[in-house]
Amino acid sequence: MTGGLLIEADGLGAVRGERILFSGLHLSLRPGEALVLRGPNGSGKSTLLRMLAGLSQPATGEVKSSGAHHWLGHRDGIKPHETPRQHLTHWARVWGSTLSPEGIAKSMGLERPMDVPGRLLSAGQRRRTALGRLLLVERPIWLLDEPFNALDAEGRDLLASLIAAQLELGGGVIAALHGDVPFGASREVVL
Amino acid sequence: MLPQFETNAAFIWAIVIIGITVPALLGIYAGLKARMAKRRLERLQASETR
Amino acid sequence: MISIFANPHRFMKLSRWLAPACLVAGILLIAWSLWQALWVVPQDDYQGGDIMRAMFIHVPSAWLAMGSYMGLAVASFVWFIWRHELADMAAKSIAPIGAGYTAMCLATGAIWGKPTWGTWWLWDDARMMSVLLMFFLFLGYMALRAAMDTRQKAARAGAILAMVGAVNVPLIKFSVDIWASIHQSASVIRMDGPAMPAIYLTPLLIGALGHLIFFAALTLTLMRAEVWQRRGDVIMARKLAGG
Amino acid sequence: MRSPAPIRAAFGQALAEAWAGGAGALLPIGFFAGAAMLVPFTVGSEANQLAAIGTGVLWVALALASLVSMERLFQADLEDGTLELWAQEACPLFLIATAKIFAHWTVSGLPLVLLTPLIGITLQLPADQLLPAMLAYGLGGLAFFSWGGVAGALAASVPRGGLLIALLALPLFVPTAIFGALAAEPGAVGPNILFLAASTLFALAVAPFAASAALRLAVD
Repeated sequence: MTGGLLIEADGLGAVRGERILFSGLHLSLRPGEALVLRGPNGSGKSTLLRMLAGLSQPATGEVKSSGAHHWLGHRDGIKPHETPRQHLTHWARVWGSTLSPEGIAKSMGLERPMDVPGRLLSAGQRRRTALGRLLLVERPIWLLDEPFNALDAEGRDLLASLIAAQLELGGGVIAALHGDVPFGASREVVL
Repeated sequence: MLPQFETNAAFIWAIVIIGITVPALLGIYAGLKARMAKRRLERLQASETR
Repeated sequence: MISIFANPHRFMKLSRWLAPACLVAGILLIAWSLWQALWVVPQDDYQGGDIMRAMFIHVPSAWLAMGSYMGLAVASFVWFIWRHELADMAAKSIAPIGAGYTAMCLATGAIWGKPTWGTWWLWDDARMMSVLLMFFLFLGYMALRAAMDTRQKAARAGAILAMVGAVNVPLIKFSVDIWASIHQSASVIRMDGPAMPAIYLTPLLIGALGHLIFFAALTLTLMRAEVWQRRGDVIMARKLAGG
Repeated sequence: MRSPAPIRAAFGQALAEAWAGGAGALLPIGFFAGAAMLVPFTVGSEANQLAAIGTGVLWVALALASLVSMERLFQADLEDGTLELWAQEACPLFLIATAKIFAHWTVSGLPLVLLTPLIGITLQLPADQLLPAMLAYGLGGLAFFSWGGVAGALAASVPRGGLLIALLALPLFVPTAIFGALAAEPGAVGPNILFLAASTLFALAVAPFAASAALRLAVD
């Protein structure tokens, strides 16, 4: 659409209260690219990601996006009463996915807690369930906010391989991170 | 000289007092707020240029 | 650069003399109408004798209570569509003054009601009931704004609530009228009698105009306070960011 | 939007959550019955006195019961991140908001409406009025829940927003309460039930859009 770009953001500015988080920010994402957003706490990484996702209105500038995206925020989006099975079934229904929740749970290492309600899951299990949501339907853009939080070593490897597979398919990933980058990132944006 | 009313003088005066006090209080509120905001701004501007 | 920080210089330049001018003009007009009401006009037996002198205070406050909520809704609408910061400042500034005038209308109405109805409060008076609901709408508006954590969120939430309230006002008014017509309605003031003679009408309209101008002066003053407040907040934020 | 699947899913999720998290319909029912039970203790137990105020008591109890659980309706979604996901759906957010409000009404409003004849009888209301009056309570309840939903969405990001929700919603309840009480009065068939239906339709038309605007603000 926009010259093969998945996302193009131009002149983005963000304000919180009277504080300018960033302004005049340009950003683009091409197919097969992984972009890492970096910056200290409170620098506006999450805000930028939320603008790209359409959750926040930019104070200035605009975001053009040429495809659907998957979102993984700070909060996993799992209800306290929901089991991983129910959660995946629910979003499979919403998105019209034909994949079986069991298959996804298996690839995410979630067979054992498959029928445990969300409030009893560990943070890592909840995060794995939320990551399983990204596999329900193929979408060209993944927007991930601190996706490696709460994951153990095995989970981190799993997520890195998921990101690699997404890039392989010609999709793009934008992730806000602090700490090391356990996947092959194309570029960094420092806020 | 204050006017004399044949009936309900107390009620009329109560209404008059309210009719004067409420706008006056609102005026004082607005004036105080403006003055406080302006003083704060001046203080901040002074501390910034220093 | 981010346009919402463009200082509303023109507003500040204009309001610098407009606010005090409105204040003086409003006070003069109100004083004249009060002098007319208390010293000059003869009592009117149709309106219940001397107590009708309360009309010159009660009725302007009722008009302003209604009008200020409409002003709040219009300012909110303008902000919602065009995101003009001054419109939000106007909405924020109108709310406390409008609530004050609404309270004044309720209090004077209750005092007028005592000699007229024999009781401080009659639930059957459709006009008073509508003003009471207006009072709650103002309270809710201010409480909601105060509960939001940033200025931008307060503006958005306030605008949504003010517009929801505004589309409901006709329905509220209609329902209250229907309800009051079933219970024998008894307003403190009878506006539907014979046409009001000019000796009453002129001070009433002048008084209402005076209160309107006074209201505008207070709104402008509070808007000026808000501009200063925000400029101060910008400096504060710069200091915090600079360390 | 290609299919109503997202709406059905949102409705089902809200139902499941109400049953799992908030003891479902039991909480509002308990509140409703308890509030109505206080009335004979406070105004006296004389039959004709109770019969005179009974319909009104039911309206007040219904209005308050509709507010009791409104605080969590959208706040829970905001806290666990579900609201972020809904806000990014291709399906318009006002439809999701409507589905959630309807689900909430099904769990917390409809049972109260079904319960009104029972409580009405204990309040000495004539039995032959009670079944027709259920229509009025049902219509009025929908309007209460719609406006309550707007207030709940506006206060979703406010911690302990329960009182704020009540302050925001109660003035909007007035037309429904007036037309509802008139429509439930004995022998008052005719325009009042139509006015009630019209004010409910108005609420159903306006509230979803206001609620979705408020929810977009809450996730921002």
